[in-house]
Amino acid sequence: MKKLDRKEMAARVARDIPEGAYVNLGIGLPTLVADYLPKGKDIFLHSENGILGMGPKPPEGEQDPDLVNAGKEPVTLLTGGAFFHHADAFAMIRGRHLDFAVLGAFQVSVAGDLANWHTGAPDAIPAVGGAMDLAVGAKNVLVMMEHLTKSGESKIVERCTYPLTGARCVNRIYTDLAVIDVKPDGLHVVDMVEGLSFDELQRLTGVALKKTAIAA
Amino acid sequence: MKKLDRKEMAARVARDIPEGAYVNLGIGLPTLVADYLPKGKDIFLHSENGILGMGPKPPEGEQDPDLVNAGKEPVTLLTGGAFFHHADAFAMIRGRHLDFAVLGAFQVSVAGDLANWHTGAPDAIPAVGGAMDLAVGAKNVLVMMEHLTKSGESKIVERCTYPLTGARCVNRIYTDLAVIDVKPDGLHVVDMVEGLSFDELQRLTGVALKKTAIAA
Amino acid sequence: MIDKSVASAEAALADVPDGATVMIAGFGGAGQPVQLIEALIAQGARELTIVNNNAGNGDAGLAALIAAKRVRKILCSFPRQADSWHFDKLYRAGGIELELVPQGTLAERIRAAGAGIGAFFTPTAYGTKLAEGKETRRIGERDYVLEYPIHADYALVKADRADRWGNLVYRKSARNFNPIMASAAKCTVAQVREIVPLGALDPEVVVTPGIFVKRVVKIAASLRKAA
Amino acid sequence: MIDKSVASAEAALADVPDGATVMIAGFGGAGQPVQLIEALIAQGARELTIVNNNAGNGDAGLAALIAAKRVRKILCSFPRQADSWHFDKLYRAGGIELELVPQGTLAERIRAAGAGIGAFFTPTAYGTKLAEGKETRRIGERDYVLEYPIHADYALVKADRADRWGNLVYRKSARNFNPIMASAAKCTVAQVREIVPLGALDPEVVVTPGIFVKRVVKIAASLRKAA
Repeated sequence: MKKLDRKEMAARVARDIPEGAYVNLGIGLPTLVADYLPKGKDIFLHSENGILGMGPKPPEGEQDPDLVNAGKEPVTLLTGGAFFHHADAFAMIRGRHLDFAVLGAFQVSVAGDLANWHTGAPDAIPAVGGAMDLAVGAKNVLVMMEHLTKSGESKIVERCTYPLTGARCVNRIYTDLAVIDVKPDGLHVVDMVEGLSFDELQRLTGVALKKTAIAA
Repeated sequence: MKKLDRKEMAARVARDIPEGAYVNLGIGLPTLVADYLPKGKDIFLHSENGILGMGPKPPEGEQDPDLVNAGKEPVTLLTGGAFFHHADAFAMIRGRHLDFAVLGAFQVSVAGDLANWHTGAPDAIPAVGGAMDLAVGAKNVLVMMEHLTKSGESKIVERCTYPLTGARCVNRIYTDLAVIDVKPDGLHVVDMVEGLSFDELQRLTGVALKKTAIAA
Repeated sequence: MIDKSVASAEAALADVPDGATVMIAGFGGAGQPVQLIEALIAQGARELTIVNNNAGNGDAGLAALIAAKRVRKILCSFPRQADSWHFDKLYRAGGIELELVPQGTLAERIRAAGAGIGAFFTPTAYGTKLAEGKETRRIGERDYVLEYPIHADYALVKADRADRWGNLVYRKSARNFNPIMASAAKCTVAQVREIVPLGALDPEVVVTPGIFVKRVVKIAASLRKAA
Repeated sequence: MIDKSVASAEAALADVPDGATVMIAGFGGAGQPVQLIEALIAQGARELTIVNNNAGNGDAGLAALIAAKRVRKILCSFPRQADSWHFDKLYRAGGIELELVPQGTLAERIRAAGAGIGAFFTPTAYGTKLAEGKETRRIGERDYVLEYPIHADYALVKADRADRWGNLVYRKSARNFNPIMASAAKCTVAQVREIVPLGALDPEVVVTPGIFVKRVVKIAASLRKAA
């Protein structure tokens, strides 16, 4: 079994984004997805700070301090993009106009609860940003995360032990081991990395998985 | 006693609008006020359909069907004006950004209740437009109306018999006979037309007036 | 390549079903999608719920849709006008339902639908007949009425220019209800004077970003003049 | 003649009293009114409530205001950053109150203040710690949390250009919180790169109409570079 690295995970998510989709890529790992979206297809990246049609990083020396993404990194605007203010940017999110939000996570529950903003540590200073808005707003919430914590525990859990970002909001989970759909009747494995058996994935995950959705 | 005509009433209202004011002039009689605002002073006219800095009627032949006021009549835009959408136009109203709304009325009560949208007749088709928004939203609601109905009854009343546009919202009443402030302790006459005595105004009005505010 | 342009107003509205809620933008003639309304009349859908500031003028456009008895219910702020005779007649005969909404509340309810707001408290209409039966609340020193969003299946809007991604810009006070209605419908159809190449619209100036627009129809100059 | 321009950032903020609620726009460096923040630091008002997306970065600007213990409370969505050490230290010591608000709810609460909305139901944060103790309601098929507007005494915004009536246009993603904060304060002060003659701003393109702006300060190019 060969785990996907971060780039391979990003490429795997990118494969599922169809042309014409309006997409918000969360800060961190999800941002990588942009690099693997098919060139020449119109996919519209949205940023919470008022950008639709966000383009790639500018070349060194061409950064514009007035043109940054939600992670405050320099970006560009595609031909055909548009700027708007923060309330309008979140109206797009909350009003269910985004087809996909791709978010990182600490934990996802079998019910699709998402925990990605707070470890729950008593001394941690909380910060939420736009995560809660994206979790409830996007038509499809895709989570990208490593399957296991550093200590080997499954991040897919029966119930989240970390504080929730949103309840019953995750539609699909992309990990370094598998792609899993969250449905009302449970977790359906869509595909797995080469060399990984369903039984092994089930053993590592800890919560019940279904294999009916795996392509033959 | 000489009653003010409609133009004189409009000129009287215009005298009270200071430079720098943001003002919405209601459909009908209040629209006339625009003609009497001092030239050369910056007064900002707002229109519900998304205009700030509205200018006078265009000359014949220069009307633009895309540039109309809330009464759907052709207008112009002053240099320095701006366009915006309907929700933003009413955000300005409801959010208390307008200094003055000048509205027509069927009746105003001693408490400042305004009735100007519906006669209450059972067969009337109701229509409200932006009147209720202006009544609650503007910092100062100025009413312009004839003092008496055609049958000689006072339009300033103890309690409105017509359906309300807004409760306790009127600040000042301009009629063809007098200017009257609506205050928590009652109605204060500010000025009267030449040749009209306070006692005669009191007799015509029917509800208690105070004369302490009349300039010597 | 995404190209939201559609060949004709008829094609753009072919799938409107009976019973649909349709927003029609414009304020008087300004920003009114005349050719889309005509296409909706030709299309034949019945039992429509219409959202517009008015209830039709004269004999054309929305008035003709009403006269053809295709409208079950209308939400508007100002139905009664000198030339709203088709609505007046049908309303008095009990043939059309009216939900009268103050203009600012109408705009805000439409905006709320587009923005995913479940309900909001507005001071407008508190203490009046139009708040009767509605939930009210004192917040701070003002009294408010609870109002709900107005969602639509279709929004018919008129813009000046569009590009193939559906970005729209308007002209002067023809903007009015167009941008908010565009945001509040599942399927927004825009009629435009001109479809310009991608990049011809300044990104600072786009009023309705393409995310809100499904279909764009260019109306030929000859048709525009005829209307 | 109305001319909202003011000679300096210091003059524009001279009347900020202790205890004021001050919105500071910007998202990172983009659209951040740096010179106004510096003037606020110099001005000396204490016990401020600050509304910003973050809680200061590095040692300058909002971070310096916090370090000087001039901020009693901050409302923001993302206080914790790699370089938010002044806030972090003061917060852990109990020296500053934090109201953490999801970013979209923060934006909508600011917009609601400007738009005269008394409260609104948003789906964001339902079922999370940030909704604890708040009123909730199921409307249709979604669950919502009731949120209230955030009003301010002052808003410090940064625009690209202004005219003497206070009309503002922004540049690219530097727009962000600026237009909504401008609408939500009793006194909005805008720092701008340039003050242009009346009429130089296209009326279709004005993002913040002058009705929302009380004072405009042009920041000299030399100062802008130094910041």
